[in-house]
Amino acid sequence: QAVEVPKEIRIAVPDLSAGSQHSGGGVVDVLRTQRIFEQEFAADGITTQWRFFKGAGPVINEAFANGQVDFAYLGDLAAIVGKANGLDTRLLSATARDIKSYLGVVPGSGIKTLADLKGKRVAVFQGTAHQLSFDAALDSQGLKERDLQVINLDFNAATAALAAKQIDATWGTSNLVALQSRGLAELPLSSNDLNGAGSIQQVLVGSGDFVDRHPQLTARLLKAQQKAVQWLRDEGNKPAYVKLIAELASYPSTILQTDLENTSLHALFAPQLDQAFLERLQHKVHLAARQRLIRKGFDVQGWVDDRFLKQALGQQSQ
Amino acid sequence: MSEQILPAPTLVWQTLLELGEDELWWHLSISLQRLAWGLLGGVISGVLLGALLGANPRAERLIYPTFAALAQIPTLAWIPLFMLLLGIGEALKLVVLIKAIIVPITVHTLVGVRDIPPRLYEAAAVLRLPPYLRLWRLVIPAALPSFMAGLRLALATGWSSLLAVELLASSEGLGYLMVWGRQLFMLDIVFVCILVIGLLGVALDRGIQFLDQRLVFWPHPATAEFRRHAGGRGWQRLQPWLLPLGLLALWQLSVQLHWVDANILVAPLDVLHTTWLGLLDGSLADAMRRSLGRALGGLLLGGGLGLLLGTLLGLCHPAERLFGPTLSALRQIAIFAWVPLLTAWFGLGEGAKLVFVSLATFFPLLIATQRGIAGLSPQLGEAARVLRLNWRQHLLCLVLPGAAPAIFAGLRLALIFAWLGTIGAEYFMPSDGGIGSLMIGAQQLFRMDQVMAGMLLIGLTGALFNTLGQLIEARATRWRTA
Amino acid sequence: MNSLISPDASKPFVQLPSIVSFEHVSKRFTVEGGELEAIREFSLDIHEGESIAILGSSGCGKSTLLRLLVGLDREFHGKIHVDGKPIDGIGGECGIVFQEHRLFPWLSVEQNIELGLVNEKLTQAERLHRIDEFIQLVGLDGFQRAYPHQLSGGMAQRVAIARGLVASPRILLLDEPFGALDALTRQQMQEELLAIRTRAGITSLLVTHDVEEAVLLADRVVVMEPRPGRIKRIVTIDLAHPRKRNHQAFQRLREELLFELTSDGHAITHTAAAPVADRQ
Amino acid sequence: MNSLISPDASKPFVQLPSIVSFEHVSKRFTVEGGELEAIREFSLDIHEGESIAILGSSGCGKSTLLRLLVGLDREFHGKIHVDGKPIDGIGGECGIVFQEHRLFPWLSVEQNIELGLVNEKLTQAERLHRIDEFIQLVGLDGFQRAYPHQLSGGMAQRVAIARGLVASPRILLLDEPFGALDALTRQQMQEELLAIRTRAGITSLLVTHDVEEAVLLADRVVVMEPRPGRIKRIVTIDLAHPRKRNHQAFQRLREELLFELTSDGHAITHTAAAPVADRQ
Ligand SMILES: Nc1ncnc2c1ncn2[C@@H]1O[C@H](COP(=O)(O)OP(=O)(O)OP(=O)(O)O)[C@@H](O)[C@H]1O
Ligand SMILES: Nc1ncnc2c1ncn2[C@@H]1O[C@H](COP(=O)(O)OP(=O)(O)OP(=O)(O)O)[C@@H](O)[C@H]1O
Ligand SMILES: [Mg+2]
Ligand SMILES: [Mg+2]
Repeated sequence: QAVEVPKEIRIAVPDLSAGSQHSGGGVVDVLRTQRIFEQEFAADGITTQWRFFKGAGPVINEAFANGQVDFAYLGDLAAIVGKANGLDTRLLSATARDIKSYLGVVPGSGIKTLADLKGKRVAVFQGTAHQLSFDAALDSQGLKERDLQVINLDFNAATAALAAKQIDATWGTSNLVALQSRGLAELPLSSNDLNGAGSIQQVLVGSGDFVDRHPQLTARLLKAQQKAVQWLRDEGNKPAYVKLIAELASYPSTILQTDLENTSLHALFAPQLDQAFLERLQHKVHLAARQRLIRKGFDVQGWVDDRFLKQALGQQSQ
Repeated sequence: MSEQILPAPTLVWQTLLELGEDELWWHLSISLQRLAWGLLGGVISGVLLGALLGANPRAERLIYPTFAALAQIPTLAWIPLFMLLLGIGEALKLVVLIKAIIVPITVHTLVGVRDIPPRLYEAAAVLRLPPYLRLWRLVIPAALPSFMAGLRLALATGWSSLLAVELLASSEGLGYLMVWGRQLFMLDIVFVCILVIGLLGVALDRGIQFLDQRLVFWPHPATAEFRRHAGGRGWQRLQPWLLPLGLLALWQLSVQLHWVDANILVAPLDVLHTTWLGLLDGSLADAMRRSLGRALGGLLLGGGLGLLLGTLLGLCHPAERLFGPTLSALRQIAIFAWVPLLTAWFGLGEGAKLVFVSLATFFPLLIATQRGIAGLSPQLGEAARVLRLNWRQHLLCLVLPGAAPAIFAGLRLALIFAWLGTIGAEYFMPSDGGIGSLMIGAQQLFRMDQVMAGMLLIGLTGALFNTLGQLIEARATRWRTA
Repeated sequence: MNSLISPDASKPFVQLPSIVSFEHVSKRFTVEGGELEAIREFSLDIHEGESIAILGSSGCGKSTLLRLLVGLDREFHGKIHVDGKPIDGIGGECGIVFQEHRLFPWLSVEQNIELGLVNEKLTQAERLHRIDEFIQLVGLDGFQRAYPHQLSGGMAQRVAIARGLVASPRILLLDEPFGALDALTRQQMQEELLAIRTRAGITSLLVTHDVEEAVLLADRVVVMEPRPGRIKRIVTIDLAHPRKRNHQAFQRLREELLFELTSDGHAITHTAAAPVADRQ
Repeated sequence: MNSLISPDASKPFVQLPSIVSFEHVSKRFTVEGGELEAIREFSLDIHEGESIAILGSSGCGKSTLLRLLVGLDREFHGKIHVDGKPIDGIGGECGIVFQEHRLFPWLSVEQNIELGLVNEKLTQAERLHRIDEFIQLVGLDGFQRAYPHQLSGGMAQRVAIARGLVASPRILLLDEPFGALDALTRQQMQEELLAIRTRAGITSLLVTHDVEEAVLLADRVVVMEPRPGRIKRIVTIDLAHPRKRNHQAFQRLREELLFELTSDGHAITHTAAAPVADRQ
């Protein structure tokens, strides 16, 4: 192929860090600290650019549209929204599945189940993955947003509102654990208790342009990624992983420990785009369309481009 | 450019029609209502505060530095405290709006009242006008032009803050619709909002301008003297510290007496401790350095351009007719709505952030400069013409010194906006360290001590900037205090 | 020359209480970092109903003096008493017409004059009548609703005069009120001033550069010397009203004053001899 | 009375080319919604080197006339030519001293005067020397670095005069330049003006309220009548310089002019008879 080699590979990651360093959690942090991509492409003179975005979803999609990134590690809704709005992205790999979401409630409120939320004030950041996952959670219990008093607050405002006891509950991820550990919230329920309903999936998407032009590079990228995945899926590395994230994201390590307590890292970081994973995604697409988060749904199968992943996994098993 | 980022006009039009059929007007009416209340509250309180500070040098020394410092602290950091005090209902939204609107109004009213020609002031004193007449016949007409400039900015600030406000426990309003559209990557919706806000903004802005022209029909007298030393003398220099110390005492007291949840309002000593730690390990200092760089760079770029363009528009009427409406439309567009375009044009690095901050500082200086030039004394203008000064001399001997008081009012605002813009840029664009990122991160974990350490540093720097600005002002307009 | 009397000398006014008294008043300004002594040791008693004119070269501190008396500037040495009480802020006794007109640019002629009446208790009809009367008096009929920037220099000054006179203050301070007026208008104004003053028993302090005007209107003329501004001489004018300009005593007093003004100590010296010598 | 000559009458100047000519100039303002005719059919030829004085009551359009000539106001009827060319914007020929001082408040006395020199090609040393010379001339030595608000009214006016004179413009317009000056300073200024004018051959147009000043300085005196402002009479002063104020011809001309000014048509009429009748 006569296409010239790019100078750099630009990878976008939502920044989860609460401190001065960046952290994308999961495979990203391992890839970065072990400099796996950097080493992989060093020989070709290709540099790896990690781009961290706060308030990730919209910005990363915009960056895709502007041709400013080639790959992105994204939560499900952001990826779906991008695709649904006509971005030419390819679903390359799963990077984390069934990430837990929590229900945080004001201590002593007595709320134990989603059904208890009826008529209560619940903060959700609308138009984000959290809304979608909350809807999925409610859906699994036969509830609707209308049954409660949903209040639109961004994460930080929701945290503040919870601390100020201005709301009864909120739906979110591991940052709620931080509140719990400081006695500001109780977490009576997580998506695990709902059989995974309301959990969040994470994927790697690539820009169609890059993937088409540089299939070899893409393949090498996915293959390299496997190194990190393997390290991650090794349960023995759990303490090391917790330590790594705690350091990068400036999270107290207890939070992460609590968060990962009963979770198998092997399952959590399975990269396969298997049927179950795709069904989860497809369900979210439907839900998003129903909630009018996207204008119309689409078929996830048409989005998947698992050639490279299969190649990487196949080589590995050989 | 990609059609998702810059949707085709036809698509925007179509979306407008679609939205126009149902929810758009509803959102609009709610936003307008909020804006109206916010403007009402903000303008009234801003005028009162500005008039107090402008009329009373001691009040200015006592209060203004603290006011400027507090205004510089982004709303986001205030929210927990506000929520605790105000709940999450409309009161919270109103206060956040008022906090934004009060700033330009206060600054411009302050300057307007302060710069009442002393000769007229003396005439009013000698005529022993009773207070209401002094207000009605002297202060209001004299401060009106400056106030109007503040109002025009306040309108724009109001629209921008609607965005922040409508993220707070609201699922309606144009601001909500806009953020929602961006979240879901439907930038056509964002553009529809921009269109509606822009058009309405221009209409309101032109309305204000019309009012301005109708109300201010007299030629402005040359402002000459100004019998006041901004910084004060002797022990008066210490006065600015009184209010912060008082607030500090109140803070400590409310923590000690458990008036406020210690999780939300951390004790001053703890904050100091956290600040100290942060400075020691370099994380705070480094973040501060980065943010400061952005703020100053943006101020220089945006403020400089604002000054330049303001001078051009002020001096050249055809230019004003040509660009004026467009600029006032652009001004209304919430600065956050620019983010997708800015990142598209200027990349994901420091460049876009710099432009973002510049945008925030551009309009205060533009409007202030324009106002200052419009307020030049026509008598002196004639003198300059008769002396046949060339354009350079005209600029240096008439325009700039004459407009200096107004320009410095713009600078005061720009200083505040530079900080707010920096924090905004760090929030909305790829994070690359900075005090804003730091605070947002801390808030993620609800580490209010860190958040407040950030507030403290921002406030202190703000106060420092402000002092610096006043020093420069005092030097540059030395003739007024000589 | 019995009309030249030292400051403490007597006249009918001696029996009346002194309404204004300056005692060793000194005033300094800071200019260019240096000190400028604008007034030095100015002492003067003014009796109720008396009319004082102040003559002196440009920059000798006349306006400053009026500002001190009216209470606009409190930083001076010495004592100023009004009605026996040290001045304390801007009292209600003094009305002043400034050297510049100081009209409010956003108020019409009528409204500007009305401001002079704010502290009078009048019905609306009386108020309108008074305003109208003074507009006639300064010859600005037809310009009631004009704004200051639409007036000529002299017209603006006349509005300022009307504003100062309309309330008939007990003490009236006039700082070169007729400077920008033509000879005829000026004479009419002078006559009106005289009439108002005697009618209302007003004490007045008039700064002027016109020696004739001083002799025409004043009971005593204070001649000041510049740098530092101080009293050079006080001349009593004991002519009965109406005074005739071509009267001999009038002319003599006028020349005396001119001589006082020009005799010596003047800042600009290079052509100082001419004016008095020329007239026989 | 051979000195009273109709506008087109002849004098030595007739041979010289006319440098300024007004032809049927009329000017209207809008005041209070109505029209105000400030100037009606003003026609006058001014010859190179000639010195014109304009006398007229307050509000009769004198300042307006100067504004038209200098090119500050282009909306009028009729024609104004300078050097045979219709005026077109602000030309370099005219220098003007306004009725109010119009000093730049942010510039010191020195800097304000320097502005008068911006269009002169001078070395820095010459410039400084010139400025210094004029500061001496107006008697403001020691106030070089003072700002306008630190000056007294008369001092500010003198700075304005210095600014207007410093560049020796070909045509000099003076709008009551000496109004706020005391008699002595005024005379000195008049003499300086006379000296500069003859030295540099300047054509001048002087608005004044002082009849004596007009007779002292002018070759012709234009007496104007108010409402609408128009020429009432043009009086030629054919006295040789230096003119003596107590000279008989001087006095006669002065009284003639006073008579012209007060005889009739004046806006304020209720006491119009007095001044001239009083002097025998
Ligand atoms: N800008 C203006 N708008 C409306 N009317 C004006 C304006 N300027 C001057 N006038 C009117 O024109 C007339 C002439 O004014 P001008 O200033 O020429 O008088 P003047 O002869 O200079 O009087 P003075 O001796 O008092 O200065 C006045 O009646 C004044 O009201
Ligand atoms: N605010 C000030 N700051 C510094 N100096 C001042 C100030 N006001 C007046 N002076 C100085 O005080 C002196 C007297 O000024 P003042 O205005 O009293 O003079 P005046 O007698 O009224 O003169 P004129 O007849 O020219 O109006 C002047 O030398 C002037 O420079
Ligand atoms: Mg004075
Ligand atoms: Mg005039």
